[in-house]
Amino acid sequence: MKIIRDDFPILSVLENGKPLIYLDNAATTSKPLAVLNAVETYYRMDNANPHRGVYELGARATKAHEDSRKIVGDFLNASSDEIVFTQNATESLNLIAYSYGIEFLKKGDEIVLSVAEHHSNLVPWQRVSKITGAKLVYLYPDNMGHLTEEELDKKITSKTRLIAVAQVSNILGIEIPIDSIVRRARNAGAVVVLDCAQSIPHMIVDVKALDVDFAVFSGHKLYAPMGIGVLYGKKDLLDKMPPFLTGGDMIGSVHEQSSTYAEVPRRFEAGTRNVGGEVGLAAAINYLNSLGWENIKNHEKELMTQALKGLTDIPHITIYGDPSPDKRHGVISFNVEEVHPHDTASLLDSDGITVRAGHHCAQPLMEYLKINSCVRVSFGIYNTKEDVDIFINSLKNVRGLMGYGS
Amino acid sequence: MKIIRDDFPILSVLENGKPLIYLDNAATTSKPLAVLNAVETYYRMDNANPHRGVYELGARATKAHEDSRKIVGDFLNASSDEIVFTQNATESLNLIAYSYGIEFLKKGDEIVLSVAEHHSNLVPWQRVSKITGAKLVYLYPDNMGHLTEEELDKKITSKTRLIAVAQVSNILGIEIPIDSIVRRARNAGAVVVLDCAQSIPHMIVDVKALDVDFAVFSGHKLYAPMGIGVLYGKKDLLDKMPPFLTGGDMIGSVHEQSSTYAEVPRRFEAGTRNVGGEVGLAAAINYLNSLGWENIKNHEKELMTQALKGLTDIPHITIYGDPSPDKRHGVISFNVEEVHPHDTASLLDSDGITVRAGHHCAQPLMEYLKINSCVRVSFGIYNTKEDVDIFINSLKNVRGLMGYGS
Amino acid sequence: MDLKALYNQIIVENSRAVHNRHKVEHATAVLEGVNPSCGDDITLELKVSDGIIKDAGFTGTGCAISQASTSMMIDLITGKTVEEAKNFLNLFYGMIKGDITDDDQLEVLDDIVSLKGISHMPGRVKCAVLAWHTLEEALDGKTESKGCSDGEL
Amino acid sequence: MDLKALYNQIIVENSRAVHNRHKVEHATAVLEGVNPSCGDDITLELKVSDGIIKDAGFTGTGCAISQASTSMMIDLITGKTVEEAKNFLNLFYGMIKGDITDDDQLEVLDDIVSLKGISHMPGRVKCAVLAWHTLEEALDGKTESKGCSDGEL
Ligand SMILES: Cc1ncc(COP(=O)(O)O)c(C=O)c1O
Ligand SMILES: Cc1ncc(COP(=O)(O)O)c(C=O)c1O
Repeated sequence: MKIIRDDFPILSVLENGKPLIYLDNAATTSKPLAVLNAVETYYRMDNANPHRGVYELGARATKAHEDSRKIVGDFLNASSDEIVFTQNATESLNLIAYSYGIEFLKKGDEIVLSVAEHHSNLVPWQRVSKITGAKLVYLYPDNMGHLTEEELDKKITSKTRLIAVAQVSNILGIEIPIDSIVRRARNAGAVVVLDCAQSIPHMIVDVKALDVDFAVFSGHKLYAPMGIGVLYGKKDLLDKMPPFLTGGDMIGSVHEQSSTYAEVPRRFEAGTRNVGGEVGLAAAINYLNSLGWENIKNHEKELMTQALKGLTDIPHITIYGDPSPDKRHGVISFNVEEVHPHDTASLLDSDGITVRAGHHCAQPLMEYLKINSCVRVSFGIYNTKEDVDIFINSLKNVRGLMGYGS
Repeated sequence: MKIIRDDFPILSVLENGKPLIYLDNAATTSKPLAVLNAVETYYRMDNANPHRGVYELGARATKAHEDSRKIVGDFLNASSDEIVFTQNATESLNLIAYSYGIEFLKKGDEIVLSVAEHHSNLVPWQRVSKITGAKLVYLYPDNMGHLTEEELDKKITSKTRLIAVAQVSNILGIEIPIDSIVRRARNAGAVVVLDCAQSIPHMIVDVKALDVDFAVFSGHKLYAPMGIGVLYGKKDLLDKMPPFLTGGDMIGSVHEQSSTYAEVPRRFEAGTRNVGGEVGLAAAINYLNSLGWENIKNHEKELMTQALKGLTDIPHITIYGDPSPDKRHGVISFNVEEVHPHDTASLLDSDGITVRAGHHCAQPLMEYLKINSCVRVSFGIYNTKEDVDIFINSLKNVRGLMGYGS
Repeated sequence: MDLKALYNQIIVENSRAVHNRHKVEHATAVLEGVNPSCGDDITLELKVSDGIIKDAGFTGTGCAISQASTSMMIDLITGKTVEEAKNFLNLFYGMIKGDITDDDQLEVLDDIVSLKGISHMPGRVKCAVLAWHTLEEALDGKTESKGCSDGEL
Repeated sequence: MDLKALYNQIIVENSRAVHNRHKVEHATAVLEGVNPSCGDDITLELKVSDGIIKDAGFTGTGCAISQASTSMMIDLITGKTVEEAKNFLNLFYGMIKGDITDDDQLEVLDDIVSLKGISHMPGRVKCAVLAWHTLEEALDGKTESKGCSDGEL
């Protein structure tokens, strides 16, 4: 897939005077020309406020808006009216927490999260817990980073009303046993919120086959522009939820003292939509589909295998979670013994390699792993074997540069 | 200012086979090349997740993010840490309603709105009223569309805790007496929320000089991309407000059962930011500044004068609100006798002219004016005398085409 | 699409056509349909017996397209069976959505085919559809219409 | 900026320099400074009398830059007056923000000038600033530090 690098203009900038080796794809991805051009064309040809003008240009904007919704729906195997556009995964999760969690949970209920959740799938539930009295219960991974059947049995009980989990953790990179979780949720009568922010760039997410109740992701991690996110919700659930943000476009009728609300999905889309972002997201999905998901998976699996092998071969490196490539998608987190992650990242950066160091918006997992922070390398469709080689070679020098023998 | 039309690529598309006469600027504006290029350059050169990477590219993204904040702050005469980026004015208003309104208002308090408010500055306050028990009190304009001193005296009382008003109504186009309102608010000890969505494209809004407590607007109505909005809040008010959306980036520290939050403005910016949109907004502000605000005001005043004269000269037209150009900014709403606004809009559209027809997200004002809907024509910096001529000439034919004598 | 021609030839006449603007005696169904966002508001009255629409009429206000569409629909369905009316309904929806474009297939809709161009004016589709939507609900025995709620047009 | 050189020449030595890693007897100020997002955590101890910083030391953990910056700061301020220390503080902030770039002006900061390049690494500024920030608060008589909270680095 090397040829596609030309589709991504940013990959030819310099990083610290060196060719950029972009390995922070889990934070955000680079955008292909297909996406940049689609957005630009929208603003050059079709820009208007959707749903508001009876004129032709307005109709084109409305069509761009609704066509994008259809493309996202098809991508997730959902129908269009189950797709709500938001600004990012975080807003999608807040929407569910507010309009479902606060509305339908109560004292005595339990909300089950994994301790590996990103703050965006954690802090909103703390608020729900505080307001409703529902209890937050955490799933803890085993020492390979997996959620075991025993752990699921123990935590998902008849009190469980909602389970919110990332399909792939942004630190461990490990896919959770979502089928087991959904099965237990069905028995418990709980709804399942799937945070696909880190899974969807690497695999097809079929919400119907998974039978999850809600799913969320961010466009910017899927090669689309920033400022556009998605919430999928089963129609019957969305139908019974009150609105979250209120204002223009999401209303039925407004009187001085009271209002009625529009049907879903519009009920959840207040104010002028980011149609440019939606068009960009649709273009990104089309682009990925045209590459072919089997190709993407195979390519990324190769990179993952190579990187894990390289990392395990370097002494004084701790990898967090199962180091077998089959279980992993996109990310590997690790630390270099005696070297602070920020120093590791800065030294890699001096070779043009961008990785992330910090708590990665997952402090509870850091506490659980008894580390303060770690380094994360994460791959995208445009990364190459050479990128991985350069990364591994640079990493080999880190301890030496920090004054350690090896 | 005719020359600037070339800066706006969309102005050369066809509308119903005719050259586009875009007169729906109050709904959303066209984007100049300076904006499109700035966004594209960001994605081609600097795209990364701000505040997250220690690497150089991440620093550029962070700089793009914070520089944009500074440009917006300077534009409003506010300091950077009083500027919160949102997705649109609607979200900004929801944020204030949630984090200030629900938090600090209580039964017995009164919230004062004008009946001309856009739904986005109305429905959120209905929710605050419902949750807190605070009462919604409406200001009614006189028959010229003005808020009189008597009306302000009557409605702004010692019970008033919050006043939320549009500086310029999206239907009447009339600037409210904001100084009088702020003065009364200070006496009453109330905070003032200024909705600048329709004012800021036409005038400098100096939040310090106006001494308002909050101000909001949307980028897309200011020649910037969709998906970016602004909330200004006085630092001491923002400081005491709890967060609205929660998740990544807005936290201090997160533990399993509790979290602390970051300082403002980051406390209110949850999840990955729309840096592309922010860069676009900053570019739009720079573009407008370079045109010069006196030039913009003079140009738009000419268009307004010409249009109001043209409209008052056509028989069977009702203009809503004071028809003198001095009081007006950007928009004129009207109806053609015996012709439904949608039919008027469609017939204008057949001449390539895009105006809006409907209730314009201001149903309470429609009820107050005892109309169901109306036609709205609204101007931007790129509109010309010729645009107004074509509009007026086309409008003259509407009643004839609908089968009326004149 | 020549919108002016559309307005000129069909809508203006029909919107003022008074012959269908009346209440129906011994109506078997009376249903109000509203587009809340633009204020189109019609009340459709039907008299159905032996599976045949014996009489139909309407009252109400709204834009020329909504009023014309209602009047033309009444012209078409009066005297037809409920089955036939439902068939027209599907044809009409297909035409307005742009799914059915073949003129031969649409021929039975008579001068309603003049509304075909509306399929390119998504902002006005609701206006044209209101009457048909209300008819569908009335034939289904509904006593309250949901209207074609679509937020703000 | 040659980052490797920076790490090589200054930081590595300093971060392991043990001479400043100690508690201060009869300390007049003890203050912990934390960067919550990256876990840099130092406790600064000062003994100030007659307006002079008689002794200073620190304990704690963190990245090489934060530890080196702390150690170099202690080298510089020990034996100086509080006024002088505050002057260094402003110079250091100016240098790190990139506001002061003139080497002559910065000369008094001695080998701390080696941290100048950090001004181009916004993600690491916090690491370099932590010690100075804590010093500032300690000299101001604060007994609890706010740290340089900046969310997630
Ligand atoms: C006066 C006024 N306030 C608020 C808004 C809401 O703006 P947005 O839809 O961009 O959130 C608008 C425009 O739609 C408006 O005209
Ligand atoms: C697993 C996971 N969930 C949620 C998010 C939040 O995404 P965003 O910041 O785009 O809202 C992220 C990324 O930051 C993530 O990795």
